[in-house]
Amino acid sequence: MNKPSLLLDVKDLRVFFYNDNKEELHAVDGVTFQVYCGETVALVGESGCGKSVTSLALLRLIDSNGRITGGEITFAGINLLHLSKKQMQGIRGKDISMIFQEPSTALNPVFTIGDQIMETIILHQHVNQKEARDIAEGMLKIAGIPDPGKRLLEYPHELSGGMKQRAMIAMALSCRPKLLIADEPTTSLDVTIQAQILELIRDLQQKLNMAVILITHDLGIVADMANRIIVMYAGKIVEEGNRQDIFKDPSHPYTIGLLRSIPRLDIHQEKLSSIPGMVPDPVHFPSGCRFRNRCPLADPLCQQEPSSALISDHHFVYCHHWKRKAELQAESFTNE
Amino acid sequence: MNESVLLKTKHLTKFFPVKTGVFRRTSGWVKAVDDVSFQVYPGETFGIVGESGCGKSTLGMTILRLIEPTSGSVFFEDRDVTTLSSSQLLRFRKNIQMIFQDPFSSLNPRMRVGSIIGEGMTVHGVGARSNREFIVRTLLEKVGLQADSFDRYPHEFSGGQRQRIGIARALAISPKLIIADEAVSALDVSIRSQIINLMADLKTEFQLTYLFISHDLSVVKHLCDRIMVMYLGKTMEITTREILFCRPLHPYTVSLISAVPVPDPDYHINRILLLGDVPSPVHPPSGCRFHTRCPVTRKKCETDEPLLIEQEPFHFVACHYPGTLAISVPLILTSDSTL
Amino acid sequence: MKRNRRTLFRKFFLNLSAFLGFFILFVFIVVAIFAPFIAPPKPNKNPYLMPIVTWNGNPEAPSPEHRFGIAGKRDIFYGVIWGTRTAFQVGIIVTFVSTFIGLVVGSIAGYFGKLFDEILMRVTDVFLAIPFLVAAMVFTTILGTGLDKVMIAMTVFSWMYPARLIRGNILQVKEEQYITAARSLGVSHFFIILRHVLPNSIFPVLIQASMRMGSLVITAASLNFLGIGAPQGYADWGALLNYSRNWMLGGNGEALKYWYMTVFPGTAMVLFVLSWNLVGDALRDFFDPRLRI
Amino acid sequence: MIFYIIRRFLFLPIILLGISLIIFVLFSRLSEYQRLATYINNPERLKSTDLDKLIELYGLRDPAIIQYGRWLKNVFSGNLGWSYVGKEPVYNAILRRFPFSVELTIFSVIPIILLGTWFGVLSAIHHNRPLDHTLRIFSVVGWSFPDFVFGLFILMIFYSSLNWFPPGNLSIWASDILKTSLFRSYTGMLTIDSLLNRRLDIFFDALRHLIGPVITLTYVELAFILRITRSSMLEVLQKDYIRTARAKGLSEKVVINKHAKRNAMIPVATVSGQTVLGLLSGTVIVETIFNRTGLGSFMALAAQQLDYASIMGGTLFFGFILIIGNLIVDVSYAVIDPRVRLE
Repeated sequence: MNKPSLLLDVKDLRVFFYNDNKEELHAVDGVTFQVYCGETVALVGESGCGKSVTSLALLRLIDSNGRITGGEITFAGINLLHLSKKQMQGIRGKDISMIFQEPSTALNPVFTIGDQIMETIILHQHVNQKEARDIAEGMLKIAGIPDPGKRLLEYPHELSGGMKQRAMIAMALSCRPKLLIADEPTTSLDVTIQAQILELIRDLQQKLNMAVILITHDLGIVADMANRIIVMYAGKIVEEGNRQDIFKDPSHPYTIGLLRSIPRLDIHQEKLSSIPGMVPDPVHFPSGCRFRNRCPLADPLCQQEPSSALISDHHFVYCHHWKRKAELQAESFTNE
Repeated sequence: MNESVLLKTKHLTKFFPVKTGVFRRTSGWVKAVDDVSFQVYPGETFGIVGESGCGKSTLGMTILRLIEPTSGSVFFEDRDVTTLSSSQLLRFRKNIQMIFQDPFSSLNPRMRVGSIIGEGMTVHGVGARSNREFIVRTLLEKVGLQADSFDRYPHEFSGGQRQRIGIARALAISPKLIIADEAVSALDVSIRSQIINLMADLKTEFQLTYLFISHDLSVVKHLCDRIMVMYLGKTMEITTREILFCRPLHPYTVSLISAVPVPDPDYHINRILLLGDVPSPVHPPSGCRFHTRCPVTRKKCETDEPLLIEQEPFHFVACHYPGTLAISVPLILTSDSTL
Repeated sequence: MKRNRRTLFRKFFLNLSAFLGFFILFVFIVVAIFAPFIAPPKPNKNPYLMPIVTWNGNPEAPSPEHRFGIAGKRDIFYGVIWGTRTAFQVGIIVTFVSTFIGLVVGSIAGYFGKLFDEILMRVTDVFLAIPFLVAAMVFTTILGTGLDKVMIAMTVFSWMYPARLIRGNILQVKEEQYITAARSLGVSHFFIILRHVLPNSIFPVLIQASMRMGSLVITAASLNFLGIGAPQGYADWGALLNYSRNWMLGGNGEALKYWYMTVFPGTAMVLFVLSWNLVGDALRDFFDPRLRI
Repeated sequence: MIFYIIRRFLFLPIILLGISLIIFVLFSRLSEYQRLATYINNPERLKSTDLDKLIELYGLRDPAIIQYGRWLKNVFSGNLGWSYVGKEPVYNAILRRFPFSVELTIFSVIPIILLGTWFGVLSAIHHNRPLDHTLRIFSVVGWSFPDFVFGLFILMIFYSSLNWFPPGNLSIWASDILKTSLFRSYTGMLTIDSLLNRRLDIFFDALRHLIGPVITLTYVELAFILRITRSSMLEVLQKDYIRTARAKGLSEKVVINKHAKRNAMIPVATVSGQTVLGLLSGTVIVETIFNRTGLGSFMALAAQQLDYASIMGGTLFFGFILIIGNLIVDVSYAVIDPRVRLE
């Protein structure tokens, strides 16, 4: 495999939110990663770990109560944080597209599917209504929607959940973006529909040669789809590596705990491991390693922030004690 | 199996009317649960699995008559639940309790945790009044919460902790059967395993029987002894866990198993992609309800409805051509493997 | 930094308007309680009837003796002070009774649904089909003059608003899983409504009640302003303003001479309604921050 | 949707019957002598000395249900009795005055909806910033103003001291022209009729007389629309599809004006409909203060003088208008929102 070119370079990204009590929430705190052309990178973590905020920050779509307070987002050589609003709008939907978790709320209920897809096409490709319609119809067909000409005239609520997500994908890909950000694209769908949608994303990724950032909490999907995996916990990256690294040689206690706590179809588990405690409240993240109050390996050293340790090529872990991972027996995680 | 039966449904059916037109006449029926019969034995965990809209939640509610069944009957310890008068029914509900999916909507936000858990005890007169607070505090500790949670409000707790409160509420009146409706679906991965383990522990401690309703095959496989697969209000397959995951006979079960993502990059199963969407339960397909999406459908499936037949011991399948479709990787169920 | 200032500003504003509302309300309560001391009535007379202080039909400008002036032979100051009591009486009684009726009707319709709902909602539709002011006007003319008649008329035609609101809220709350949980515990309908449904659906009704308080007082005053409600000379802001109406139609600065006839009772009226609206807003912010209207 | 509309139409007679029943029950509290006026269309006959005979004739002592039926028949044939206040049959009096109220409503509803939605959107976009707070104060104060208090202030300032907007419908010279045969009445609304008669001077005079009441109604009623727009807009701006629209690269202007506004206006549309209906009936006070002819001031006058026939007829008419209006609002709601359209 010759080295693919760098598409997206995120350096030390920080996004802070402010709640009603004026407290600072460090939702994303110093996140660094790269995405290369054509690959699929998965951002994995539990709710509140900052994965969705990271993805919205890439498009500078953070809500008004939050702000990108630091870092660089370099996309195809341009620092997105330095662009004007107008230039940024030119990138959104054209070079970087996004699909969301809940297709029924992500589509505007009062406009037809056709209106919504054509809007993007007219905006970015400067074509007339008629041409846009043809492109939109073609995209729906590519997205596997039967009878696309008719569907263009329908409203979102007339489609099933799976069809809506296909329409979302058609809309996102209508300008052939270089990067697709898929934020929990199948979480609200049934497992058989999920399989269809994942297959579609994989298929289109190859056809269009685009990179995909897949945001999900489902490690099963990750094992199936991702080339590279970034595990996040409480606003920080805890481990990053290739698919095989993460699943066959997980090194951060959190990754290990997470993998052991999933009920699995393919093997027999007498009892699941489970990580004790709960995800910390973003206002009161622990200092130093944020996992330390749930970690069986934690000791006073963990009050200092861990730096990244390189395990092998492309496999990083942010943990002081990753070399002691063998001590993590199944029992260490089940002190209920 | 000539054990005693704890819960039995016979031809249980629930149709919801679809009202249209000027006079809101009933023009059709949502066939949510259509002629479902199964038995639950004491001490087992019986799983009901299926995709959204298959009627599994309706089924759970119908058993407690939270939704009145259209026809059919439910027997609990040989007593027909469907014939109980409304006052008898209130007393009967002490036997069966539910754990709900949404930890946020299942607890009354304006009641303290103590009264949420104690309410059932008051209603059914369980324990002496003076003793109830002590029982509730003990229960709180049993489900892994601090006893001082007693005086706090639900919003002070996280999703996982709320689910523990919901479990304590169900246990407070010592039911014989617990219906868990998607009880762990809304939780994060690391919290989910905590609750799964808790439910397993409590089962042993209180000698419970579970009816576990879920869309998640992995969880069902982990927790359940016997499993029923539903599709569009109908039973497709009922059997023990070992048989279901090693030798599923219904094409729907096979497709479902093959679609589950497994967190192992080296796991390769022949993924069977079902085409299209689940049809509307108002106009379910004729014949076998699965025939419109079935990869091995034949002529007969379009017209004749297959009956639920015991194909081999303890293995009931509703399919004209059972076993035509098989999974390529028999799933390991016995030996413990390490990660 | 800028953001912090903005949240601070918002908090301050919210608190300020809430404070203002409660403060004005408090002043009115004090005035109502101490009315006999602030504006002593003539002994052995109904204190709610403004005593006649002059035989001259023309209005008189404020003077040390009659601080707010004289309208319709009556002391405006006395009317404004005792009018506070009238306003509270009308507002509180009508709001309380109509909210109670609305709660009962709305709860039954919302919780039991089906035929109950259909019939009760059609009945509310019928009552809603006559404009509130017109209905109150008609009813009062038929019942005859008197503040009690005004209150009965307004109650009969205003219970539908809380009924509709509580019904809608109950329909929403009914979908919550804790209701199903209570049912599965074997809790009876009565206790489910009392312990689970009402506590979770009643706050918007209370907020609405505080806002309705203002508009009910306006309606009662409107009737008195039109000369339909309370008897001649009753201490009421609307009745006081009624005296000023004809004088206001004089052009060429004529009306401006009689500003005190409008300004004093008018301001009392506006401040009273404003305080209830601000209190309602504050309650809404406090109990249901999602509904920050 | 067609079923929905038909269904609504089927409820119409039931509700109308309900209203008539309420009114009938209310009025049955009056004595036979007082009720007589609601049956008789001819003032001469009421002067007759032998009223008992008339009461006998109209069966006012019959069982209530028979009376109700007879009265309904009367109502349907357009016989609502004789109006003292109007000195003509109630039916004619209402029809002649209604256009004035409609005119005032039309002229008020335009600024109410335009300003209300504009301020509401502004307020939502500037959520919790000074402009938002200013508009909120502005609206809550307006909301707290009884219309008769604000109307009196307007009269005091703009008529009495500035003499810009006089009360009444028209100046004397203009109403004199109206009485001549040169001026033809088409709609009963002065502004429209004057334009149709090509009398711009009368048009502007009518307009001048409208401004006072319009300002009053606008300020007092504006707050409601403003609040609904603001909250609806704030809610919509939180929606996922707004994020989708931004993620497409649409400019903020398009996101707000196309994607957000269209959705936010759905509840506003219903409320606007209700505001129009509320105005139609709420003209009672404003017309009285500004000395205007119209259905509202007619009702007020009738109530003051205990003209029962006029009150009864007016109430029935208002009820009828309100029901038809609500029906139109509900149907248009279905047209605006595609989710309702395909039930």
